[in-house]
Amino acid sequence: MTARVGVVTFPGTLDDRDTQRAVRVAGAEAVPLWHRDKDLQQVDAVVLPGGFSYGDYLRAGAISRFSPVMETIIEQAKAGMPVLGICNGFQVLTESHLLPGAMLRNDHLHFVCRDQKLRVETSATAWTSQYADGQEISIPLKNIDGRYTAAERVLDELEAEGRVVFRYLDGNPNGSLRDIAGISNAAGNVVGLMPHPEHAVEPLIGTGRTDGLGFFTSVLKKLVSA
Amino acid sequence: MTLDAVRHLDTVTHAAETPEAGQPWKELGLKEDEYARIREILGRRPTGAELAMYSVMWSEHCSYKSSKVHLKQFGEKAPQTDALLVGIGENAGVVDVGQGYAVTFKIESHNHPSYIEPYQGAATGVGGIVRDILAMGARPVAVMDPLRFGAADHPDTRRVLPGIVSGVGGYGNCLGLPNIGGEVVFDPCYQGNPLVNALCVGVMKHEDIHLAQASGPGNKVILYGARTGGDGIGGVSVLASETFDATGPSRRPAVQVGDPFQEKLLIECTLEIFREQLVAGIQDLGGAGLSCATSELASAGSGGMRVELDTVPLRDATLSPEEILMSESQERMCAIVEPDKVERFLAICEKWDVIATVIGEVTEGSQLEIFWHGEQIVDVPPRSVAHDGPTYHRPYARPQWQDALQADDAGKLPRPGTSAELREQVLKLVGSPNQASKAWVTDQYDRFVQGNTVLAQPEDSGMIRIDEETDLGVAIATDGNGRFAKLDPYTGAQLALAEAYRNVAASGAKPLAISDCLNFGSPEDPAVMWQFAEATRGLADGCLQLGTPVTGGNVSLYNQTGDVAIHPTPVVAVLGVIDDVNRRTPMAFKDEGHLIYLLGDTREEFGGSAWSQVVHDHLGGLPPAVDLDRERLLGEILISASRDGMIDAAHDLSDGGLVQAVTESCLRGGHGARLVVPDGLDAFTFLFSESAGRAVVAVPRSEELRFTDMCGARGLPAARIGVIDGDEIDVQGEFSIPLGELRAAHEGTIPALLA
Amino acid sequence: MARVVVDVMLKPEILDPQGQAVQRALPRLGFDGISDVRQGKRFELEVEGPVDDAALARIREMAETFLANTVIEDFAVKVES
Amino acid sequence: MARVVVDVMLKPEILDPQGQAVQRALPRLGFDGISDVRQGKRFELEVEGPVDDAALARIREMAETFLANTVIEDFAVKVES
Ligand SMILES: Nc1ncnc2c1ncn2[C@@H]1O[C@H](COP(=O)(O)OP(=O)(O)O)[C@@H](O)[C@H]1O
Ligand SMILES: [Mg+2]
Repeated sequence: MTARVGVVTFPGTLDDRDTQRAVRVAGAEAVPLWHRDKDLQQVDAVVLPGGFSYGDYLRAGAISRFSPVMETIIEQAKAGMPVLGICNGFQVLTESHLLPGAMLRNDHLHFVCRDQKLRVETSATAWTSQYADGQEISIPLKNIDGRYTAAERVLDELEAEGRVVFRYLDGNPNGSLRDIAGISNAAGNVVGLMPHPEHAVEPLIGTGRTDGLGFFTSVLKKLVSA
Repeated sequence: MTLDAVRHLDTVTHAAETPEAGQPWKELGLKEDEYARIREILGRRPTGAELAMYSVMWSEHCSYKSSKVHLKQFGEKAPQTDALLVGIGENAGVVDVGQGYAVTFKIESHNHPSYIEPYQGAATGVGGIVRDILAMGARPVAVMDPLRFGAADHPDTRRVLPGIVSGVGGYGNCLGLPNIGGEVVFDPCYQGNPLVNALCVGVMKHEDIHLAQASGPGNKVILYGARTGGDGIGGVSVLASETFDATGPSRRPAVQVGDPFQEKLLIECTLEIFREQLVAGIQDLGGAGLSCATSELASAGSGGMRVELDTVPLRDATLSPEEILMSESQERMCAIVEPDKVERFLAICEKWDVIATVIGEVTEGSQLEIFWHGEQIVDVPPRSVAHDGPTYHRPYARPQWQDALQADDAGKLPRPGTSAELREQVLKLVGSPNQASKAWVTDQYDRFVQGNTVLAQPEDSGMIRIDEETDLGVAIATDGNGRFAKLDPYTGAQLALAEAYRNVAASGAKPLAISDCLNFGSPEDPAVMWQFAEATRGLADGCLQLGTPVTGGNVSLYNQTGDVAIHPTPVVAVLGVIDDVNRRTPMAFKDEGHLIYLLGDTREEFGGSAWSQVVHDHLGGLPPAVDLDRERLLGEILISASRDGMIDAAHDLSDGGLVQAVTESCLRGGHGARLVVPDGLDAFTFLFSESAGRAVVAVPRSEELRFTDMCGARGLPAARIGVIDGDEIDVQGEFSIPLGELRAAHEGTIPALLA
Repeated sequence: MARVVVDVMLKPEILDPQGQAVQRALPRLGFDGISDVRQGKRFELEVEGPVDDAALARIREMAETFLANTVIEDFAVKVES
Repeated sequence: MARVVVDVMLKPEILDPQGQAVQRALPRLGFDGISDVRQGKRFELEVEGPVDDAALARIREMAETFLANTVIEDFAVKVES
């Protein structure tokens, strides 16, 4: 039986179809989830894809966080279900307090779209087990509200607990504190990051690299072995 | 001017009874004979609402009254082709790209609003063209944005450029449409008239093509999307007042605020409606709003339509009927739906949080009838509004100064005397604002979204995969060169066409069809009208020769400050198809040892060149000669070479000439090049000439023989000019420049200007 | 040092997508009884020297030419007490 | 119908590049003497019914949970006179 990975569509979500494709390329079944449905259709994991849900009006992720589907996802995430938030999905996760901190306008105030080098700081999460600790990867980055911020105390705690999952290399693209590109919750099942692994799963498309595929094969491995 | 709310409602009956009532036709921009013609059509004076409709629909913007006698040639001279499924006249043309797929694309301008409010002007420009594409039944899959600004170092450019760029990005990024290309050009002639052209391309299956027509009496007219507000109402303030002062009221600039989130919902909602085959006809609301949508839908159908204007959802309850008819509120669509499908239609809209309202129905008759609080305020033959607008044969004449301009030969400009000077001019060229890297702009656009982007800026063309199974794809490039067109508008238009064609072919795709945006000054100036006539003639002749029909486009006139018009700026978008995107040809030189070939003939051609601008601030002489048969041959060679794996990089030569192209390919690939000036050419001409019909390619040594044999057999000059090697560009016997130095010059300019 | 606040709001006839999005979300969050929401910008300026009529006139000019685009926005200048 | 205004500003310790960009541009435009600029959001809420303590308490809750993200922002609620 193949693993079922849910991909949520909020109004204004953009990368849902790409994320479904990435899930399929990795060999799992992609299950579309609709923001108004509380029912997660027995999926084994959930991805909150990128985009501008509700236009990013008010704050990125602020309105989506209150959708019916998030009620169940918050509950399930706390119970250990793997959840990945990419870009806008990461913003939804911080607004939902599943992950600490907040996202601010990039320090240079512009939308930035580029191929971004990252270091995978830890393979000890549901979404990074297929990478080596310290492995360097390049995947697309594209956002305007990507500056990660949190209180010093929270940052220290994240570092101490090994919950900084990705760090920007070769230049911080948005002013994120401590070059943080992605973090996890304490249990390691909930991961959020700004760059887009789903855009780096096919050699021909985008940057021509497949460095993002490991996210999806990682969760698949975990689900199959579970 | 405030609206007089208690003003008497001008019904059709009232209009018939008060033939002598004065009307503000002049203030609304109508000419006396146009007003007389409206009275003749109706057999009475128009009501206020009718006058509103005619005045916007008969405006230059909507009726093409100055340009249509010239645009006719695009139909008359159209090349024979099976590729065109829907031609000029619909929201956008549709091209058959094989495997059951059809592609629709169109380019439009949003120049004037973008100067007044750069962010919103550009944003709503993107929004408008996306709805045109959607209305054809297609899923929009990419956008492009050819932009032109005043001098790079002018203080106002700092306001206009960042605003426009973030508007294009803010809207397109939020919609989830990859931006795969465009242009950024600086020239003082665009100082008070920046050009914001926007292109959208969409994909559908043949059977999904939808047309803007209202037929089938009893079918419902559904308005859906955003509520209607009081924004962007051109001349309505005139109508709303009873008295007019001598000078006439000032025209309020028609600036609207876009809501890309609403548009994203509109796209998804509309695509779901298409999937369930719920519409009989559909039209987007753009310029002239409901006036345009209702009259065009009715006119293209059986004619009869009845609309209850009270039912239109409003953002502002105080709007008058005239204002509702003329409002250009964004993010709205109008659909014709069979009665038994209405319920499902509304349910899908509800799912996507899109407001949808039945505002009327198709009727047996042939009149467009609009009611307000039960009273009839419009009763017109829709065709007379939508299609029978005035046509002008405006006088045109070759300007007096044209001869002097052409006589001012750029070939006589002082050329670099030493190798050191040559080197210096190369650096100056690749670092000049027009030739510098545009990454500062394009990095603000999402080029990855939708996961089908094969090539995007700075590649020669943008390429999108449209079928994941077969890897079928399309490529598009847009080009225009106002300097060339100023020197000779006929040739300039053909050079724009040739360049876009060459760009598409360089990436390995076969050019199929074009769309164009014609940006010119005032049609009331005979010199401008001559430029327009020459450019359209050049384009039509060029398309016939290249076999690429014009599928649609847009005209933007009155781009001028005082008496000074912009350079005539025809912008051409060429669409090509590639049956397997795996064999696309990128521009990067990335394999050391591969041979660099220059294809085509290099002549001493510097009129309008980047070199003449950058080094001498000069514009004069004749633009490069055009040979479209040669362009076609070059295209065929580039496509064959890509299909047979004979080349692994290609880059077309255009502004800046060979040295610019080689620099870009080297920087993109991270490798240098050793170049040798071919026999018969001097180094200066070799590096800077802008002869058309040329490209550079990288050929693996193993393929060299096969490649040169092919070129020889087909009669295309191919000169081996060097090899990919090292980390500098070295021109033998002249100079060498490290890539780092080139990169600093090329990439540092725009950020420094805008910092 | 005094603080001057410049509030910039979209003109009433201009669409305010942000305000609308907020308003539409409120009932879902259990907040009723808000019939309209408009969202604008607030600039807090720290002014060196006295905030006299001349200074206020300059700030008004700044708001008019730079902080707001009066084609679509209105602004208000207030001295923070 | 009464209007309640909610002002939302970034906390003082959080970098405000938008405000900084405005401040940096001012001298170029000929406006001197502004030592700091912060940019925030202003929400104008039209409240149905009376704006009594209960209503204000609800609006404060709305600001706290929704209009502002208190990880990074402070807010102030005011009844418009
Ligand atoms: N420069 C042009 N070349 C070819 N067709 C044009 C050109 N300008 C306008 N058209 C065609 O004229 C028709 C009306 O144009 P337009 O008013 O821009 O369309 P829409 O109402 O969809 O915005 C369209 O079919 C358009 O493609
Ligand atoms: Mg249209």
